[in-house]
Amino acid sequence: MIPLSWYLILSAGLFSIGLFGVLSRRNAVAILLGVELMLNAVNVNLVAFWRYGDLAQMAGQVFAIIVFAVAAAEVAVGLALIISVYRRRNTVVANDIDLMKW
Amino acid sequence: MTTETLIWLIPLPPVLAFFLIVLFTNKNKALSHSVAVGAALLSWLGSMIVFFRALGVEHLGQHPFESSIPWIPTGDTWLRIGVLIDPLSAAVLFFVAWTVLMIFIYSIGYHNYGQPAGDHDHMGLPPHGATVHGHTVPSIEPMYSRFFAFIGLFAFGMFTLVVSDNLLTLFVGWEIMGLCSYLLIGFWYAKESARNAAVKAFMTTRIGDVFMLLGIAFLYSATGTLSFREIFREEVLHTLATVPSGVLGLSAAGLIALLLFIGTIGKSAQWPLHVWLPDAMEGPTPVSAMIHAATMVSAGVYAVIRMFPLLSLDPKTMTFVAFIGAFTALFAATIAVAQNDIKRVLAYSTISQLGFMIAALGIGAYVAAVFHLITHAFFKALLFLGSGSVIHGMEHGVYHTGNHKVDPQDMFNMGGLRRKMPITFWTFLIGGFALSGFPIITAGFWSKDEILADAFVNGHTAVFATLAIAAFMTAFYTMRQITLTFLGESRTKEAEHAQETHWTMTAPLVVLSFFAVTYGWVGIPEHFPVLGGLVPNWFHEFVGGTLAEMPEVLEFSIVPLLTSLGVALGGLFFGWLAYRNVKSVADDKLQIGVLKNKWYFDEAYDFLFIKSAYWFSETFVSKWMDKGVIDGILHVFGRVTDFLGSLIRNYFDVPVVNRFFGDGSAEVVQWTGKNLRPIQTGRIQQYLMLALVVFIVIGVALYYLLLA
Amino acid sequence: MTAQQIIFLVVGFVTLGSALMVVTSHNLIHAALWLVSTLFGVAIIYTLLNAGFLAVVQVVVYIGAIAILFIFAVMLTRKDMRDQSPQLNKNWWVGALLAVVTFGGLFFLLQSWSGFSRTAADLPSGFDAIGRLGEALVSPDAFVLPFEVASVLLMAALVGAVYLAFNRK
Amino acid sequence: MNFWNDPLKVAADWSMEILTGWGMPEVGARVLIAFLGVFLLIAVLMVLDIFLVWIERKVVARFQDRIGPNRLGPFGLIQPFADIIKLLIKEDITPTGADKVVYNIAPMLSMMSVLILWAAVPLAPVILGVDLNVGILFLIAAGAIGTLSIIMAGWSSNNKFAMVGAFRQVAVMISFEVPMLAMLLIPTVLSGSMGMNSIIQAQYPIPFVLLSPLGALIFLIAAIAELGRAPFDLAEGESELVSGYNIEYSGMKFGMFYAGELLHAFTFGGFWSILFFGGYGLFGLEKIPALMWLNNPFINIFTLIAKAMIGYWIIMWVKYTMLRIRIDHMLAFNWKFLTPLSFVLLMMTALLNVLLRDGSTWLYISGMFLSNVLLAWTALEIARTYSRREREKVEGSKHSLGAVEGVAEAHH
Repeated sequence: MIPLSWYLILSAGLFSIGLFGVLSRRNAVAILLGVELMLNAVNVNLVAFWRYGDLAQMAGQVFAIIVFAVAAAEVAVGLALIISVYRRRNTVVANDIDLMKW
Repeated sequence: MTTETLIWLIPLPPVLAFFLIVLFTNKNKALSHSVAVGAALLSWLGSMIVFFRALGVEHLGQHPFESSIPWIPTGDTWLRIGVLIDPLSAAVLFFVAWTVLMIFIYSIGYHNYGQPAGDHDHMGLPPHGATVHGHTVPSIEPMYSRFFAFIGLFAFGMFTLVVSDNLLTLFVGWEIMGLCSYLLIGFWYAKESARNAAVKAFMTTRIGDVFMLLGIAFLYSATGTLSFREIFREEVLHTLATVPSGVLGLSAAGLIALLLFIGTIGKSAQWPLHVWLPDAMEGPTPVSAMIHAATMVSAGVYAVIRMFPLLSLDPKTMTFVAFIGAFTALFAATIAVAQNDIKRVLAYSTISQLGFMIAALGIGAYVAAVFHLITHAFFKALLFLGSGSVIHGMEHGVYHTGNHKVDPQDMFNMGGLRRKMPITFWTFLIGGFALSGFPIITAGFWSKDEILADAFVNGHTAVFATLAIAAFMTAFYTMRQITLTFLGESRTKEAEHAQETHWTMTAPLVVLSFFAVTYGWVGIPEHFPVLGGLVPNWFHEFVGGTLAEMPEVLEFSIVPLLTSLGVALGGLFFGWLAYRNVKSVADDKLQIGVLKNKWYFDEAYDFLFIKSAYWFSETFVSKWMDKGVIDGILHVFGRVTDFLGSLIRNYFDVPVVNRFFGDGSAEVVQWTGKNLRPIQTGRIQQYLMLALVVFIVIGVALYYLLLA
Repeated sequence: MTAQQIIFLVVGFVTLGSALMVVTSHNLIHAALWLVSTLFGVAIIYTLLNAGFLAVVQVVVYIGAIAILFIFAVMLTRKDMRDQSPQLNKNWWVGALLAVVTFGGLFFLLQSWSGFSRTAADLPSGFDAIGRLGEALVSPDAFVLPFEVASVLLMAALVGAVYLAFNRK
Repeated sequence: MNFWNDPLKVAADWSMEILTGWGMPEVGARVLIAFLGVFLLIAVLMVLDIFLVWIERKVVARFQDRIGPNRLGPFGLIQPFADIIKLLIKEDITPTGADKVVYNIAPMLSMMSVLILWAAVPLAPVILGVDLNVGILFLIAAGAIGTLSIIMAGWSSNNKFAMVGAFRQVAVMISFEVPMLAMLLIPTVLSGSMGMNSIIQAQYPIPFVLLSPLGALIFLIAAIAELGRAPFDLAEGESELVSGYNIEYSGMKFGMFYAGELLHAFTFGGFWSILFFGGYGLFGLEKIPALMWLNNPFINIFTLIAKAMIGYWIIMWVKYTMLRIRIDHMLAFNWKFLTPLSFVLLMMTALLNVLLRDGSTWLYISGMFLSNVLLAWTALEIARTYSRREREKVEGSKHSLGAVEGVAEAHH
């Protein structure tokens, strides 16, 4: 049998890699890719805790499904924003989109 | 499909029809009325299936069809809503389904379906007729679809009320009907009188509804449930009957029943809240009127009948109910005698007949009240639809002569219509005789006789006498109406050119007149001479089974029988005698001011409540209280605060707050801001990094502070 | 080492490797395709966790919709795709450091938890995870409200995305 | 338990015995046998695929009043083998500037997305790869991989036509996935399960096509769109795009796309029969005591293949009869007509199913059937009114059909 720790470490790794992507990529689309990785890491955790906890309690799977919905919504709106920004400012580099600075 | 599922589905088609018509089909008149009538037909079908399945169940009262679902979570319990079909609601469902279906069909003809659009018709006004090849013909109602949507919603309210198993959904249905009543009375909203009548009906019934809501709230706090079956359990009733309420020396049961009964007073237009019903005749003539006769006002009575086990616990409340009912029966009958508008007579007659039912409940005659409720619904629906048909026929005459000054609703403009409108005449006659209690053959006789017999045998002599007089007057004004409308010679040219109406209007009349006659035969008392026992008294057995203890079968007594025979036949005879030769209003000896003006109740309410409220708000509240006392106090406050304000300003605000805190802190903030500014780069990733660093630092710090 | 463990290790390394490629690869289309690979790995992890339904939904939603959407978005913002400038920003080492610290922190916290290396109980025979999931999603004493809220969220996202990306001429 | 009743298990047991007899560990033997099974299935499918090429060419020829391949072998049966040899010996070109890895993976993924479907197809009650309890979603998931392969092929070819073709195809596939998913839920609602086998079992004795004819129709339309066949073949649109996303592929890589498409069409025919026509069942015939011998796996397989062939034939029939639709029309057709209709149908089916299921069978069947017909009629009526208004807006009300007819009548 696989101990819970394997899943948790996998998920932590996936989360950290996603975090690195979010913090370090220049392209806004790539930042969203990183966010997807982080969301997936969370989902792995949720499902693993469902499997290794009380099986009758479906909260883990239910929340994984809700994370799916949130991810889909986030990607749709996020990419729409990026495309909208690209149309106006002709760039998708996150650091160039800095109208909100001092 | 199980019966329980079917019961849930009964109210649905009309409300679906409402949304369908409002959202989609309102442009298409034929589709709209098809949807509405189809929905009514579905509900009717469901109701009939449920009714006949209910007939097949032994001891339905003990084992009714019921089903409920949790609706609103209230902490750790659920407020449940559900449906219940016991003998009472089955019987009521039967007549509601029939009358509703008939109204729907009738409305097609009444709103001139198939006629051209009017020349000058506007939304919010009755149709004025269209010119076709130089003739004026009736024109189709401009808001045809909207009407069907409204009565669809109305039917939903009524069905919901009937099938619900608890006071909450009953109240929901009740209020939906209140809303629809408002919408339908004010259907021709461009007429000021219709607007006023709508507001009046809404406000008046609202008074009753507030009390009813109080009653429901009290009941819920006392028992923790609103379901009928749970409230009517032995121990709950016992507790309610013994706990004093602290008001007027009533028990809790008495007070609750009284509050609920006040709701009924409003809904069923009992004295003193009866004023709205006659004005409600402003709605589209027969249909809205019919709604206010056969279904909605019956709902008020139905609610009291439902709560009868609770009501009967406190004798004081019972006396009050009996008094209100009997008084209303007589009082409204006296007004009806002097009315000239064909619909107003029926409106007051409705109030009076509802008084009969209420009085019957007040003396404990449960079965008699239900019986009269149902027979009355049938024949009053018939009468109202008949009067609508008469008016429609008269309007035809008006279009023919072109004299629009003639009021097609005034009975003194009619006369001799029996030859012009034979179907309407015969059905109206049947309805009128049923209302008067014409012996043996009509349904009205059996139900009214049962109330009178109950009152007499159980020793409620005062109620008996009052109701007998009222019954006499009922027969009298009914015959007066029939004589003035149908018999004799035509008094105007318009009446001469009246025409029989379309089959969609007459067919419902025929169906309803069938029930107006035969429904009485299912409730013939067992001890009635000759006829008793020929047909088993099915109604008593069936409806009586609703109560925990079957009501006793009445001993036969000759006095009430003779009385009801006498008052019915006598009233009819005198009505015919007095009016057979009346040519105009001037010949009518009963045009007494006090009756004509409805005992000046509208004026009295106007003076008592509306005028006095105006006076109170203008003179007392506005002039004295507002301008004098409150403004005076405020002025003093103003002066004092003004003085204090300048004191504080000069010696505290300017030196301390402004100079030191204000300017000083602004400088500090400005300095900080200037130095912190470079952090705000506008780059989201740097913010994220910063946030993460802070988060990690705080996390580590907390970990070591709290755990280590 | 059981077969399951072998599968897990293979899939886990592939998943993490693909994830690394997602955040480092220079060509964004490749990054998106590596994301597909990662997501597929996660789907297999779900199957290992006896959550077959989630695995299939993962493939349908993530690969069938989200990944395709990413590829579309990359192509629609093509100018930067051809861009030969570096794909990581100047502070990438801070990001890397923070990621490593986060991983270390998570690992440190988790290994001090008592249930860290617990093993799973066997699934009871006839255990209907999908049926239970469906009931949990729509029954009023479970998660019907979050479920409805999620549907409202999706609706709002749909409207918002259309509004934002709509090309007003 | 003999070979005729459960061939898969007997064969597996037999090979297990042999392999363990050779001294192989049990786990290893199991894995090997599983691989052998998969290999066998794929081999059978590929042979079938070769014959599909022949069938397709023959049928299209008949539709176009030709004879079709007729030189090689009887009825030209050898022709597809010749085609394959030709494809194999052609030069394998990779265009300049193409992304090599992605370019080479795409055709494999395309083929895989079809083959993987057969893992969940029950050929007979006992002959199936795996009885997934999410079988229906699996269908959509495999479709997602197909979408991916197309966009990979289009992008990696470094060719504008390929790119545009891929964009079109993906737009179509993603859009039509929505009504297709809704229609997949109808058998789920009716049978109460997402597993293929239980859906087939639930169709005894009433195949779901009787309960939801409109659902079957919409599924077929969505399936054709997923396949990208006429009238939804605007992705390959020869006149403007030459061949679509696979334009740069040659040799066996093109062959894989081509074979994948044919097999995909056949597979959808199979799914259509499984979801709406009772799969390997014979409409209740096999439950008659005298005909119990029909409950044989081989007859089941034959039944399923025959039904799938009929579905495939209908898809071909549509392909060679209909005209190509413009992309905006097609997307509008999906989002403004098919998707709302399929949602309404799904809700209606669920509601009526609950209401009527417990009543008499005849009422159930006729109620479901008539409600479907009614809904279809209403939807078509609404679409007709709407499109007439659109047309009048474009052409001006003078040139509307009614006016022309009026003129014609006046002339009479």
